Amino acid sequence: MRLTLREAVMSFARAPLLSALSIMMIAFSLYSFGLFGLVALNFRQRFGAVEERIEIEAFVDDSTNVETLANAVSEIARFPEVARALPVTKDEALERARRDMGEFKDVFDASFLPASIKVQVREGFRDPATVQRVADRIAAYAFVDDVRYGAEFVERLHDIRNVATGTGIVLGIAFAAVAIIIIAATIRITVLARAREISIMRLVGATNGFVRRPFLLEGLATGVLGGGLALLLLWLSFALIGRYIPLVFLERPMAIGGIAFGGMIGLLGSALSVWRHLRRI
Amino acid sequence: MRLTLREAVMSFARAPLLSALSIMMIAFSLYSFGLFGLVALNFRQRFGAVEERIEIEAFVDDSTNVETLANAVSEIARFPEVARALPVTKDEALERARRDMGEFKDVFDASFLPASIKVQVREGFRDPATVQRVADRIAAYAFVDDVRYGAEFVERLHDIRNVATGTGIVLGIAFAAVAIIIIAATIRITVLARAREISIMRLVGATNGFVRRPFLLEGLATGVLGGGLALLLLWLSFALIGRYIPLVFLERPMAIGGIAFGGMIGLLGSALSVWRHLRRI
Amino acid sequence: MIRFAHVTKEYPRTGAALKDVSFRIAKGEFAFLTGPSGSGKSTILKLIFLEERPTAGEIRVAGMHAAKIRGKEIALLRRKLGIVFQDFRLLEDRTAEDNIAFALEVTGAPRDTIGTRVGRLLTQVGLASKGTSYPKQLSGGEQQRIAIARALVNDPFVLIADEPTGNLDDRATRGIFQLLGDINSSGTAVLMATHDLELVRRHEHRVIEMNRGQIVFDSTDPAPRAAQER
Amino acid sequence: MIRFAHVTKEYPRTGAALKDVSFRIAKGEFAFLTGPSGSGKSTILKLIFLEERPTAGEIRVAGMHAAKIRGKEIALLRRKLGIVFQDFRLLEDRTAEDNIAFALEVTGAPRDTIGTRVGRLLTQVGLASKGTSYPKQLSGGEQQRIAIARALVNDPFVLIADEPTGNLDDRATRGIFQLLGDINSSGTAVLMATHDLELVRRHEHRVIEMNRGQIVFDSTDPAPRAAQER
Ligand SMILES: Nc1ncnc2c1ncn2[C@@H]1O[C@H](COP(=O)(O)OP(=O)(O)OP(=O)(O)O)[C@@H](O)[C@H]1O
Ligand SMILES: Nc1ncnc2c1ncn2[C@@H]1O[C@H](COP(=O)(O)OP(=O)(O)OP(=O)(O)O)[C@@H](O)[C@H]1O
Ligand SMILES: [Mg+2]
Ligand SMILES: [Mg+2]
Repeated sequence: MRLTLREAVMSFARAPLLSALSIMMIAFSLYSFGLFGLVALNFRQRFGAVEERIEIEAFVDDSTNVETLANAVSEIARFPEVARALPVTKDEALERARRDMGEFKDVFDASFLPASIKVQVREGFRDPATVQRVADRIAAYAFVDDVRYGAEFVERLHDIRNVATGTGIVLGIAFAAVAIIIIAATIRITVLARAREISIMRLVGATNGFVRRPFLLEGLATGVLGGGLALLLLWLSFALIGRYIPLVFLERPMAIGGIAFGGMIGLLGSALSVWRHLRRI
Repeated sequence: MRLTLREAVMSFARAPLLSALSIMMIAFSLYSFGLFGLVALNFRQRFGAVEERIEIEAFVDDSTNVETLANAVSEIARFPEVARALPVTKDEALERARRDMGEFKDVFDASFLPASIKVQVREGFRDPATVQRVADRIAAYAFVDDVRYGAEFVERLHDIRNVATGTGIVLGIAFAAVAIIIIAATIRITVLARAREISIMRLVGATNGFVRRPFLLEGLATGVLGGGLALLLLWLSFALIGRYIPLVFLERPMAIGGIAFGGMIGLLGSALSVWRHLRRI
Repeated sequence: MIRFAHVTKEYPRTGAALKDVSFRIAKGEFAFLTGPSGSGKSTILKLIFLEERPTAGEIRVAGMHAAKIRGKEIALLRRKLGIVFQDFRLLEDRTAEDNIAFALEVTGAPRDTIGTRVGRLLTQVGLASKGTSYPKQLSGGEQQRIAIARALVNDPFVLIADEPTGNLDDRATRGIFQLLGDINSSGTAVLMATHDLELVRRHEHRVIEMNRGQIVFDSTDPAPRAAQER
Repeated sequence: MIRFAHVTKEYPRTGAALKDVSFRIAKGEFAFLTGPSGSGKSTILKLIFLEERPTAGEIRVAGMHAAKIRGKEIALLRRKLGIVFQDFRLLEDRTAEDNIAFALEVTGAPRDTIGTRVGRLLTQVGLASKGTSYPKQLSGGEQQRIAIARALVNDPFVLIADEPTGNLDDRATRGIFQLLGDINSSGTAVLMATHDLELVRRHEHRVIEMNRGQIVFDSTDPAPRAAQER
């Protein structure tokens, strides 16, 4: 073990450029990937806030009595798709309209604004079809005159979410694939650069395990360092942009996971390259 | 020249992995850079459309006669900061209000909506201070009751634009720097991998120029291929995402410029690495 | 110790480097392998330490069938051999000392004994003062002697030496030869490929002479073309 | 042709490899450079073809001052020299033919003459059939002969050969020596470092003997330690 460690450290020292390149490569790949992930994370957050506004409004006949209304509201609130249901009285409706419409506030009076029920849809049920179904169910109440929920808005949001998720998955996979290819190629070059050394080691009686171990350790170290560097760069980018736009950063488990992922990539890349190389000769 | 070409092709053939890695590296770096540029480009486009909505609305006293109004409008239209100025009569205002407010359309009548002048601000003058100044100048007309222009909206847009431009410049420079470092390191490794070969060549009488030329040609080719690959990847990403979100792609000169930039990076990277190497030995 | 039976080796493109070669080296024997350039001497040695595999025929080394041996066993076999390569094959990025020590480290030898053994061998090949030099900083003959020291540091059962004195002057050659003689009399078999007919003549050891991939003379067997291993 | 005046060469760390060495090789002369391993023979040769620079003293080669020569001139000088390196230094990723041809290509020789010259030299070193082999596919002696062919392909003014027969059997050595003799009689100076005292004795050429970085014997000058270049 001492020997393995010494060999690994020595090979860093002997080929600092190659080692540095490997680290940079892993860092750059993970950074690109992480930057992308950060954008996705923040996008999801913002998007979640927008989605919460998906709301069905059921306008209630003027003649409905208060008790019927209250019963209906608590019934609707128990629908599995519904997060919250709130009654809005005529007065509240007027107040809201005045607040929203500023310059025209004097022209309204309470008489012509109907009471309504506001229904918020639970997360996971915000696709157009489900919202439509809930709206239809609410419209079936006899005292409900009209139901509105911005069908276009819901559809649009749903579209965007689909597109964003799709793009995210595709780009994420692409970035990860490119990162792995690049890292594997880099490590393969380190191995090739030492091909002569490896063959000599074997000729003087080193087992494959003995030859491989320092490479694996070096790969792991390279990966961890690369992951750490990527995280640092990511944090710097975050701090820089975050000065202007409020952003959330990766949570600690994710950050640690990223470094671990770097280490794993480094280890796997080394293992694969060395294994392939040793098998051939 | 024939000899140089042959040597360059041979060195591709002899070290396909190194050459492939260099190409991939350049492609990946330029791709990251290009992807970022594409996002920036599309953002600017969209943003431009939003910014066009910066508009000052001057509400006009009911007693103003039509001629005075027309004169004022054409005077305002000649302000250097102003793109367009349009009078809006009481009837038009009513029509618009009705269209905008849907469900409440019956409550309006022409009597309480004032006539106004709509003023669009020219591009380049859409910062809060300038818009404020223009608005003040318009408010100075005796017959203007009130001027509105959504100060908050203007400021917010201005902020976003500043942040986006800043982030863009910072990230762009960072990406370009990392790309250049990585490419230089990769090429340096190709040179080092051939250090023995280069020293032998020199010992049997090759001039530095002779040694250098195939490297430069190879660097150029690597860069151009890398640039081409990056463009291809970028176009694929564009096509994939563009299926859902309408996007604009790089214009032809930019695309060609990108490939040329790749070639230049490859050439420069090679030149630097070989030059440094030849100077040391 | 070493046994070749009807061994043929064909390299891709260049054709047969060895044709139907049979011989046997006993425990503790000392044999010279001679013959013109390109006659197949190095090929025989490479087959023994398994850098190459035979196209046909059977090779046994220290009781192992070369055709069947795999993975870790190859490493274990090589540790019992001491090999001096024609082109030295020193590790460029280690000092002379570390090159010699490496052959001990792979066997898992205890760290404290390594230093003294390496020091002793450096002295024996006359390079005690060059231990911390890198191969590039050594003259041709000095590199060759480090390669010899590395082959001997393990106390091998068999020493395989490919042209180990090609870059040495007469005095150094005599010194190295003395060393090989000592090691041989302590029981190690030695198989040494050489062009130095002077050296061969001076010593009363077995001589195997190659030509064009075949054994044309073997001092212990007057009829070398008749197969010995039927 | 070659002139050393009070040349000293110190390598970093290892100290002086040459101490106050002075000698002169005339146009068309043939000289052996002998001496024990590590005595500084290769160092002298490396100074001549400018792989190393002297620590002190003056070196002139073909009329050029080694201390002043720069960039392109170095390449031009080397093209007039034929160099056989002790460790061959063949380009690993070119065939034997291409290695030899390369020495002509760098001079800008016309393409159609290159092929025939390379073919003739391959035949002269006895490797006509190995032209398309890569260095790794050649035996030690074959590689050495390719290195010799490369040094000769240029019709050099001076041939610098470092141990060019270390991996060759007697017959091949005689063949190569014949070749060097031919080239020498057509006016090329030859300086050859060798351990092969047999070879030195057989030929009536000048002998310069080194020991510990100094010239201890020069057959054309009975008092070598007295400086010749005052
Ligand atoms: N890897 C290889 N691929 C193809 N041919 C090879 C290879 N190695 C050796 N040869 C050929 O096999 C023949 C025998 O080579 P070998 O190295 O055994 O000769 P040798 O007796 O050691 O010669 P020398 O005294 O010159 O070292 C030579 O003709 C050589 O060209
Ligand atoms: N690059 C170097 N750095 C440090 N020391 C060196 C270097 N090259 C040679 N030496 C030392 O200089 C001395 C002379 O070396 P040189 O190669 O000239 O010997 P040589 O006469 O050619 O020996 P051989 O016959 O063994 O080839 C040796 O002791 C060697 O260790
Ligand atoms: Mg051989
Ligand atoms: Mg030497």
